[in-house]
Parts: sequence; structure tokens; C-alpha cells
Amino acid sequence: MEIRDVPCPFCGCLCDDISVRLDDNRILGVENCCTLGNAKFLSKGRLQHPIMRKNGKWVEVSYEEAIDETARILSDAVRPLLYGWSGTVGEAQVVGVHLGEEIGALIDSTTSVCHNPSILAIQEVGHPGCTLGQVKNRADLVIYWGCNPIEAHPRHMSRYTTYADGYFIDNTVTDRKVIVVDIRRSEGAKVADEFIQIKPGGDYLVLSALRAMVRGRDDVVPDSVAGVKKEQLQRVASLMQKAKFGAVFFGLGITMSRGKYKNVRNAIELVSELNRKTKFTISAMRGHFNVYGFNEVLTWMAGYPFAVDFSRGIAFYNPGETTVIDLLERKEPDACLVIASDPGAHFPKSTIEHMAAIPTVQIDPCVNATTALCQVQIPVAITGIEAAGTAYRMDGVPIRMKKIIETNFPTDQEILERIVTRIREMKRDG
Amino acid sequence: MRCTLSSGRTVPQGSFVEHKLSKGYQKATSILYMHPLDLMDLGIESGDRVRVTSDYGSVILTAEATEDIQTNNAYIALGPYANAITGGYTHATGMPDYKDIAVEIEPTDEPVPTVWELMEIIGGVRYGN
Amino acid sequence: MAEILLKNAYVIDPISGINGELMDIAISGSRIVEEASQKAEVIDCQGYLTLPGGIDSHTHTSGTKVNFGRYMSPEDMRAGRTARRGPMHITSGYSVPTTYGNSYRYSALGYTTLIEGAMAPLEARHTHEEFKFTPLQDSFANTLFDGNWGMLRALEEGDITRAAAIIAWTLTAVKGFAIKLTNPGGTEAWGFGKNISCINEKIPTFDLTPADIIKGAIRANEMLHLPHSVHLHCNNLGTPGNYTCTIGTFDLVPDINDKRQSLYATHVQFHSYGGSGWGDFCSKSEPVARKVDFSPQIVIDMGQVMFGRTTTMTADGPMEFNLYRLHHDKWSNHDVELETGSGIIPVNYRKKNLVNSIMWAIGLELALLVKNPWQCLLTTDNPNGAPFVKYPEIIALLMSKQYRDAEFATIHPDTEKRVPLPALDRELNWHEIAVMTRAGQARALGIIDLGKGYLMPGAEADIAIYPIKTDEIDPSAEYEKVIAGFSRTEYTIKRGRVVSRRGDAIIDGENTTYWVKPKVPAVYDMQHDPAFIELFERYYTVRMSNYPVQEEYLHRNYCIETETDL
Amino acid sequence: MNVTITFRNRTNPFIPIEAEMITPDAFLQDKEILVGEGNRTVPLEALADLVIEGDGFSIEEVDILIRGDSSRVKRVGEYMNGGTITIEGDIGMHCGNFMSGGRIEILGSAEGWLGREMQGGEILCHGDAGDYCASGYRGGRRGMRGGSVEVIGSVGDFACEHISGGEVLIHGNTGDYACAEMKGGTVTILGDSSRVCANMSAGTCYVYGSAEEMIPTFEKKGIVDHDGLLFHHFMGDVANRGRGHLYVARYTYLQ
Repeated sequence: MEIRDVPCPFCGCLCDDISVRLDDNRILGVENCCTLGNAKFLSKGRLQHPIMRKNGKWVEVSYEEAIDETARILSDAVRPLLYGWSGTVGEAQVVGVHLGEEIGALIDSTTSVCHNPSILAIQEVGHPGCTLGQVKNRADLVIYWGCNPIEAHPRHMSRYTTYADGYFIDNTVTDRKVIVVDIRRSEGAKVADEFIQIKPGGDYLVLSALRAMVRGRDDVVPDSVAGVKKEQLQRVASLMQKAKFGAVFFGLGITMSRGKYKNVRNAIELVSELNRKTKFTISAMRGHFNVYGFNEVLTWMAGYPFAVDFSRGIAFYNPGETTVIDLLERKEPDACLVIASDPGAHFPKSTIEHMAAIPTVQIDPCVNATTALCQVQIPVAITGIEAAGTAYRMDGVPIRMKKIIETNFPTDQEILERIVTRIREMKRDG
Repeated sequence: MRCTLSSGRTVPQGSFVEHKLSKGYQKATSILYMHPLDLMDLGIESGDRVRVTSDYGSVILTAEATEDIQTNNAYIALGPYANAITGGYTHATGMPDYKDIAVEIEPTDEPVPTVWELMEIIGGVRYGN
Repeated sequence: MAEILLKNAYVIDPISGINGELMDIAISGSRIVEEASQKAEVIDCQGYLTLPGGIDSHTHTSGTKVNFGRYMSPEDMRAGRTARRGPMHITSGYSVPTTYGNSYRYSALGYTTLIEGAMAPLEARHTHEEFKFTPLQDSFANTLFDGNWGMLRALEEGDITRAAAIIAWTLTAVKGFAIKLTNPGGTEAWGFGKNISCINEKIPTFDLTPADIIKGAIRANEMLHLPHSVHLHCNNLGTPGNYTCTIGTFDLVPDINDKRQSLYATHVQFHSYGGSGWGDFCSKSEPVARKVDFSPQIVIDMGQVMFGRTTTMTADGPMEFNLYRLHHDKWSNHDVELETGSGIIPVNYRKKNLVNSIMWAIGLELALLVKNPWQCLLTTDNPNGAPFVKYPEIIALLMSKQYRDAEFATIHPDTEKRVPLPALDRELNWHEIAVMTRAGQARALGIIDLGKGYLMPGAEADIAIYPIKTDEIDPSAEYEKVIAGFSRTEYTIKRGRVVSRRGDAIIDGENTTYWVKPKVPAVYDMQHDPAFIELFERYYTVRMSNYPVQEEYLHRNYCIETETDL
Repeated sequence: MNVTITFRNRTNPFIPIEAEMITPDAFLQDKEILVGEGNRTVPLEALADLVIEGDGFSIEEVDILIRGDSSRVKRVGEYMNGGTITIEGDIGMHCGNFMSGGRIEILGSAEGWLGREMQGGEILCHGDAGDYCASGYRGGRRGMRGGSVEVIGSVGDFACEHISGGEVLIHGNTGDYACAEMKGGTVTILGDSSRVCANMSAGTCYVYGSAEEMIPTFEKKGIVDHDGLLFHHFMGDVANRGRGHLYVARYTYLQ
């Protein structure tokens, strides 16, 4: 049997044209998918039962016991942290937000360690963006800045930019120019018409120089900025202004490097400036397939895209204070629920040290680095393969993830609902 | 040797993301990409091991040459190895310095630890094998 | 079934021809009935003003750009935060509150039905998700077609039937309610950073003018027998001198529906500007209102501006960019492939600002000058002109010349020379307010048949009881009491249940989403049309099979099936 | 009125305490002081010893002294409009938020967001201050608008971000992006700074030490004498159509 048009639960491209061949409730093969998505669809091996650490040893327990223990841990906590969310669907995230409200928790997502700075920048200056189809159909200039689509979003160029057919583009290869900006000559740089190699940490300075040039103030710019010659910057500024539709995509190269959100802000302001001359858009290359979905859900429910503290009964937001890394670094949380992410593999050492020191529960189908830090792990259905629901693509387009395999594992949403119910029972019983 | 280290995504890292405890993931996330001239300076070749030390910790990695990177710079796939030398300070932005980490690199014969071992060092308990 | 008996209600129900009668209203289940049994819960209305539940025929509360307005504005979020209390969830936000914030605050004002002003079809799922979390009001989504390539191509070929078929497919797919055109043609031009100056200018990328699109959509709308008319945001919003464009647009509209208007023009305040630039900017509410008076086929809403901070958000991307260039504050833009655009910027309407002062006056003038209140409905284009929580103040301004004069004395002194407002003595009465806030909306939207907007047996039991005794208040002088009375109902009843009591939501609630499904003959079913499928395959970035909003998003819903002339 | 608040040691010293009610005004009005400890709300006395001596009839007569470990106590002096607060040790985040009058003196160091969105009054910090000293809130707009902040030690990153009024004097160094998006006011940095005044539109900033990694879009206006020393005078940020003034003793570019 073949199921067509399956959305891929890997990255923020959320390609929805995957064909999956099935036999007897098993995936035999996948078509149209990139290496990353392929690996996920064909992934084998998972945690079979809930597990719990008792006397320093892992033992298998029932779902009921695992949920009971989780509810107890969260109810007892004075500063509980609910973290992860990007690898699950909106329907589960909604329950997570209600849970956070109920127990006065901190809630944060993987956004905190990927595009948090993009959001901070957007909150300062806004976001001139568009859906990916606008770029596909119109863009004659595409700029990848501090991102590496070939490695991180392998189908981005073929579906949406460089190699994609477009309504107003006669020949996608010759009619679109590509500029890559990076600190190293990435794979993407090799296919670019123009490659700008910046000294690490110099993005902000280069962006300021380009802004001044677009305003016709080349005169103030020194001969070289962060390792880039002024002549090259002038050439690029001119290419930008001549484009009919320019699209900038940026990634962790500018969100994680020195200056963080100020880099993104400067990139956005460059794009806003360019809109006085021609059409330009800018978009973040979001990582997890539904990292944007959590931002959307938390925003409509609590008003902020990530890093919300419910401890005072209202929603308080202040990245740097209510963000997961800062909280763990300051050793604030006294209990932690991790879902649909793997901080064990992706957080700085000192922060996961604290996670290992407090009662931590993980909801995840697989054994991963975070497993080692937990007291309890509850395995669930794999979202997007065994469980359906809503995900938001990197450009904000919502897509319904499919369930293509039957499973006995409960979904994230079911487990979360059971935890909420159990916590309410405990509250009622005092 | 002083270097500026950045971390980021790679295809092999992404492909093994559902299998964090596999050999493949370990390999994909513990390679340190450096310019060939820097390897020469250290007197080592691709495949040799190095100890990488920052203000926040130290970890053993496997060096690999690439000309895509400038001298005195190094690159690593994101993951637990990179995080063993990443600090938790975020400049009050929420985002740690995953890029532009100042590190000292020196040759070593010590083995590259497994992901479980890295987790155990910080107080975790491995599950299964 | 649960029963409620409202005793001593002072009812104004314009649709049923009731203008201030003390009466009892019986409710059984979700409907108003002839009489209730002995078991009914009795609520003594104490002679308080009792109206059908409020209906906002043009508001922005749910969907992609609304949520982006929240997302980009932590400073607005912290300006309106409430704690979790009883069944009420936490809320954040002042001008763009969270979904619960919208729902609770609208409910406190007695509103039970909301029409989301602009839903991009590609992102419809998002709007429906937010509807679910706006639990105390029924939801309808105006669906954007201004830059819909399928429809534009059909119109280019002069094939209105095909355009109608594409509209029918899309509305059914995205569970939309009505055709919304926002700056028709302009949003498509904005795809390359351009705009359209008025209705007769050609769009750069299609062989069409806005006039062609508007006329075509009106014809298609009637071929599909949709409950509502075309819902139009005219070209050239916010530009000095745009009133000629607005009147020219109204001239295009035929009178082809005997139950309701043939065109609903929204937030007309923003389209009634005179002058050749900001220097001689002035009100042209008089010619626009006169035009409406002579055009029974047109209904407008005010789009009233009130002073203070708010957030503007519209599918009109180019207009928002122009506004950004005036304000130099933050600017977001979100173009939607093959369909439409959108933009968001925060604004602060200030009394010291002459242009803002004139805008404030124009909205009021339209409401006072248009003779028939059924043709000019009360809105702020929430949150564009002001957050909806300002409605009570607007009602009071319309009911009191004294209040208007008092306010007028505090705004920019040059306003007087640019607007007719000071000369307008009209003071609207309770009945007219009821028309402008519920009855008129129900008729204009074509939803009276669904039981909306009136209080007779058979109607949905959506009722607002305000702590106002009309015989004890002189609205002309005691406008403060009018504001207080309309700010917080004694009871808001939604579908037969008390959902809000003295400003607090008291139950979780569950709304109904209304959507249309025109019955299209097989030959016009776009699902199987090769050219339409090809458009999808080649130019959308989402597969056609993944485009329609799935049943899972509808929860409680009501499908309005229509017969068509296709 | 002299108020002495002595924080006691806690079993878990890492849980932050939110104490926005610790202001002279609240004591003058004899309010019950409630604080948040994580997700619980408790009376201040549950965490600290409270001694109140004498009466106060106006805000100017209220002096608060905070002792013990207050390094995790946030929002002390929020919306303060008069009187004094003296902190013997370190103080947690958001001390003096929205302050409009009175004086806060910190003998130790301050955590992040010291004097955020301050409108008036004085803050003197003898130790270091964290990130976002005298700054604004997320979402931009105007940061500090009035009053004065003096830090004897150094400050972290993003000091004076969005500042639009008032005076700030930093005796030590700043981190990255001091005075980013500056819109007004005067900031004096006696030590070094990096990427100072990025994207400024107005206001004045002096750097007596070295300005590292200068933003490349400032216009050189020449050398001027200030305070008996020679400074390079820059105007900008040109990228932002800015007309702010930046005076630096020394500077470097990242070339």
C-alpha cells in the first residue's frame, strides 16, 4: 500500500509530498524525502515500556505508575519547568500550556536554543516575510545568511528557491541569483553566485555596512568590514537593489553568534530598508518540524511565543530570565518535564548537570541522551507517523500531520491529559 | 593551539538524530573539522584525536581536515560533544554561545568518550547497554 | 433540556419590530421558545435593557496575522494581563488579546458572534484552531480572494461561472463563510512591491482592474447564493483623497439581492478621506454617506478610530508598508502565495495629531450622517481603529452630542476646519444602537435565518442583558452611565447558557463555527478540474490534498449548504 | 520610618523571590507584604525578619534596609516613587524597575535589568551590574527615560539598550552592545566597551577607554576636547539615519 502526500516530521520545511510504502503496518520505503526525513521514517528501535529509576537502577513500570510519579513530581515542585514541545503537534502543546497554567510552571521550547533571537528581533522591529510559495514563484535573488540548507534543510532549495519552478521565473537556474554568507565555505557556498566569507562574530557589522550602502552612504564604510572587502559589499548591495524580488533566509549562524538577536534585527532592518527600493522578504530557517507551532500555540493562549513563567498566576515573559538555559544555569527549577526534544544532547554541560540533579521526567518514544538524566521516561507514539495533528511550517503555514501506522503507544496528548487529570485529582484529595 | 570553534548542523548528525546512542551519532557529532594547515601545525592527520578545552570544559574529539574553513577556526556538529565545552551563560538572551567559542586544541591519545559516558560525567545514569 | 425564563426584560429587538417592551423570554436548550415549564431557572431582568447577543461583523480576532500581532508585541501583551480565576484562563494583551482574552472581554460586552474579517485560505487551519479557543462566541470567517490566482485567471478569461466554481471549492475546502476582497489587485501587485491606485488601474501581473475583480466577485457571489454579500475592503485605504475611489467603487455595485445588500464595504472611515496630501487632509464623510443613502444595495461599517495605542493589521500589505514609512515603528508583512498579503504595525492614535483627530471624527460622522442605521454598522475594525473594548465609548459618543463636544474640545484645534462633526446634532437612540450592533449585522450577514440577531421563538438564545434602565438614563447628558452600562453585562447568554456574569466568564463554553458549502454541479467541481489541479501542483507549496481544512478542526460546526446557479 | 528586612537562609536558595511590594510606598501605606517564592505566594515574614521602627508620614521618611542573602530577590523597588532602599549585599534582577523617585543604593552587585524602564530617581551600585543595566523591556520602545544610574564596577551586555533619557555613569567596563538603539539621554563609560551605540538614533555617549569593534557605519567628525581629554567624535548610526553623538578615547574596527 502507498500513502501519498504525507508531511515529513523532520525539519521546518515540512515537505508534504512524501510517499510512504507500507506493508502490514510497517514502512517499507519512502519517496521524495531527503536523507534526514528518510532516516526518521525508517528509524527502528524505541523504548517499549515506561521506565523509572528506583534505587539508582532502571526498572520497567506501568503507564499508570509512571504517570502517577510524574504528577507527584510536578505537584510537589515550587518551580517546575516544562520543556521541549517542538517535536509534537499543537493539540498536545495546548494541553501542555494548560498544564503549565494549572501548576504555575515555567514553559519553554527548543526555540529558546535556536531562533529565540529571531523572535526577540522581530519583537523589536517586526518581520517582513511571506510564505515560501512567494519566493518560489517570484524571487530572482535568494540570500542564505548564516544557514546551510544543504545540510539542515536539504530540500529547501529544490522545493522553494534555487531549483524550484516559479510562475514568474522562466528558467529557475539562470534567472535566480544565489548569495551565500557564512563563516565557512559550506556546501551551499559552492553553488552560490556570490559567497561572502565573514570573520566569526562579524555579521552585525557587515549588515550595518550594507544598510548604509543601500541608503547611499558608502562613504562612511571602512575598506574592509569583518574580513569582507568594501568592493564586494558594494557589489552585493547593488545586486540587492536590482532584484525584483529578493528573499533572505537566515539560520543559526547569526542567531547563535555574538550579538544574537541584534544580528537578526540588523538583517531585518536591512530588508525593511530594501523594501523602499524593491521587494524583499526575510525568513528564519526553523529547525524542528513544529518548532514554529509551539510559538503559535503559546502565543494565542498566553500571548508570548516561548519562555513563559506562570508562577504568579499570569503570563510573564522575559527571555534571559524565563528561558530554559538561564533557569537551569541558575539552578532554579526543582522539577522538569521534557517532551519532544533532547536537551541532554543539545544543552551546555552545566545546564544538564542541574537537570540530572532534580527530578526530571521525559516523554519520548526513544531512548536518547536525556534518558540518562531522568527519573522517569514515558514512551509514546511517534508524532507524524503514528499520531496525527497540526504542525506549522517555518513560514507559518499550518499543515496536518498524518497518522500512517497503527500503534498501541499512547500519544503525547493522551499522556499529558492523563497527567493533568491526575494532578487535579491530587489537588482535590489534598 | 587557540581556535575559534563553532557548532552547527550536518547531514550525518541529522540522520542519526533518532539514534543518539548509536556509533553513527557518536561519530557524526565528535568530529572536529579544521584547516589542514592547522592540523600540520599540531603535527597530526585526519583521524587523529585531539583534546579541546574551553573555559567550560574539555572533551576528546577526532580531527578531520577541510579547506572549507579558515585557519584558526574549527567546526563541529551540534550535539553532546560540542556541549561538553559550551558554557551556559547567555548574556541574558536565553541563547548560549554555541558559536565563536574560544578553545585550546592539543593532540592526545585518549579515546573519544561515548554519549552515555558524557551523560554519566554530569550525573546521569545510562539505560540498557 | 435546560430551561431559563427571563422575567421583566426590557427588550429591543429591531428584527422582530420590538422597540422597548417589558416582556418575558423563555429559553429551552439553545433556543428561544414560546414558553418555559415550571422547572425553568428564573432570572429576573429587573427591567434592564435586553438585546439580542452582539454581533461583530468585522473584527480580527483569530488567525495568522492576528497571532503575529501578539507574537511581535510583548509590550502589548503585558499591557493587559489577567490571572487565572475560576473557569477563566489567564489572558494577556490589550489591543491584540489572547484568544481567551478576546472571548471573555467580548462576552462581558454582550457579544456572542464574531466574524473574523480576513482569513487567508492557505492558512485557514490556523484561524479554525484559534476559533476553538475563542469559546464564548460563534465564529465565521471571511475568506480572502483578492489575489486568488485561480479566480483572477477565470475573471481574466471573462468566465464568471468558473470564478464562482473556484470560490465555491475554496470556501468549502477552508470552511469559510464569505468572500472577502482586500484591496483587490493591490495585494497581488504587492507581490512585487507595487500597489494599485484605484479601481480602474490594471494589475501589473494580470489583465484585470480592481473594478473587474469587484464586479466579477459580486456576480459570482450571487450565483452561489451565499448568505452574505461580497465583503470589500476598498482599494487605496488610508490615502488622502481616497473618497473618490470609494464612491467610484460604490458606483460599480448592482442591486441584485432582495434580502440584503449586494456589497458590504468595511471600515469606510479609512476610505472617506479628502485632500491631496497630509497637508490638506480632511473629512469626506458627507459625500460618502450621501452615496450610501442613495444606494440601498450597499451596507458599510464604521471602522471608528479611538485615541490610544493599538495594532493595525490587514491583508492590505502595501497599505501597511506605507503606514510603516509614516510611523517608523516596527513592521511585519506576510504575503500569502497565490492568494493575498498582509501587514501589521503598532500605532498610537493621538489627540494632538491632526490627522488622527480627523480620522476619529470621520467614523462618527459616517454613523451620524447615514440616515438608515441598517446601512452603517458599528465597528472599529478591531483592532485597527481601536480595540473592541472601546465600543461602549463609541456608543456613548453616538448617543450624546454633549459627549462629542466635550471630546472635540480636547483634540487637535485645527480639526474643526476639516470636518463637519461639530455641526451634526443627531443623537442616536437605543433602537438605532441595537440595529448598529446586532440586528443590522444579522441582516447584512444573511444569518437571520440561522436564528441570529433577534429574540423571538426559534431564535438562538444569544442574549445580552445590560444594567441599563433606559427610562432612567438620559444618554445625551449621562453618557458616563451609557459607557458603564454597555461595558459589562449583567448576563450574557450564549446558546441558552449564562456564559458571562457582570464581566466574568463563568463557564468554559464551546462555540459553533459556521461555514458555507455551495452545491456545485459535477462539471464545475474544481476538485477534478485539470487546469485547477495544475495550478496547485506547479505553484502552491502545499499539496492540493493537504490544502482543505480537515473535519478535525471544526469541532461544533454548522454547514450552510446553498443552491447555486452554476 | 526605618524598615529592616533580613532575609533568612533557605533550604533551596536558588528559588527566586519576587518582591515587587518591597517599596517605601507599600510600607508607608502599611500594606501586607506578599512575595512570590516560585509558584507560591507567602508573606514576607515567612522568608525574612522584618523590623519596622518609627512612623512615617511621607514617602521621604521611609528608609528600607535589606540584609541577608538578597541575591535572588527580584523586583525590589519596582515603581518606587520616593524614600530610600539600601541593600547591604547583592540584589536580584529588576531592582528599581519603572522607578520614578527616591534612591536605591546597593553595596554589593546587582543582577540583570537594574533600573529597567526607569523614569526618575537615583540608583547607585557599588559592585557590578548584570546585563541590561538601565535598559528597556522586550519589544523595544523606550528604555530608561529619566533619573540616574551609577555603577562603580562593570556592567554586562546590552547596558542602556533603548535608553531615551536620564544619565548613566559606569566606572568600569561594559560588555557588548552598550547603548544599542540609544534614543536619548547621556551615558558615560569610564572603562572599555564593545560595539557601542549600535543602531543609535540620538543621545550622547562617552567612552573613556577603548571602543572595541566599532560599528562601521558612524561618521567621523574629528577630535574634540571633553573633560580635559581628547576624544574621537562620531555621529550615527548612519545605517539607522541616526544623529547620535559618540565620543571615544580609542577605538578599533574588526577588519
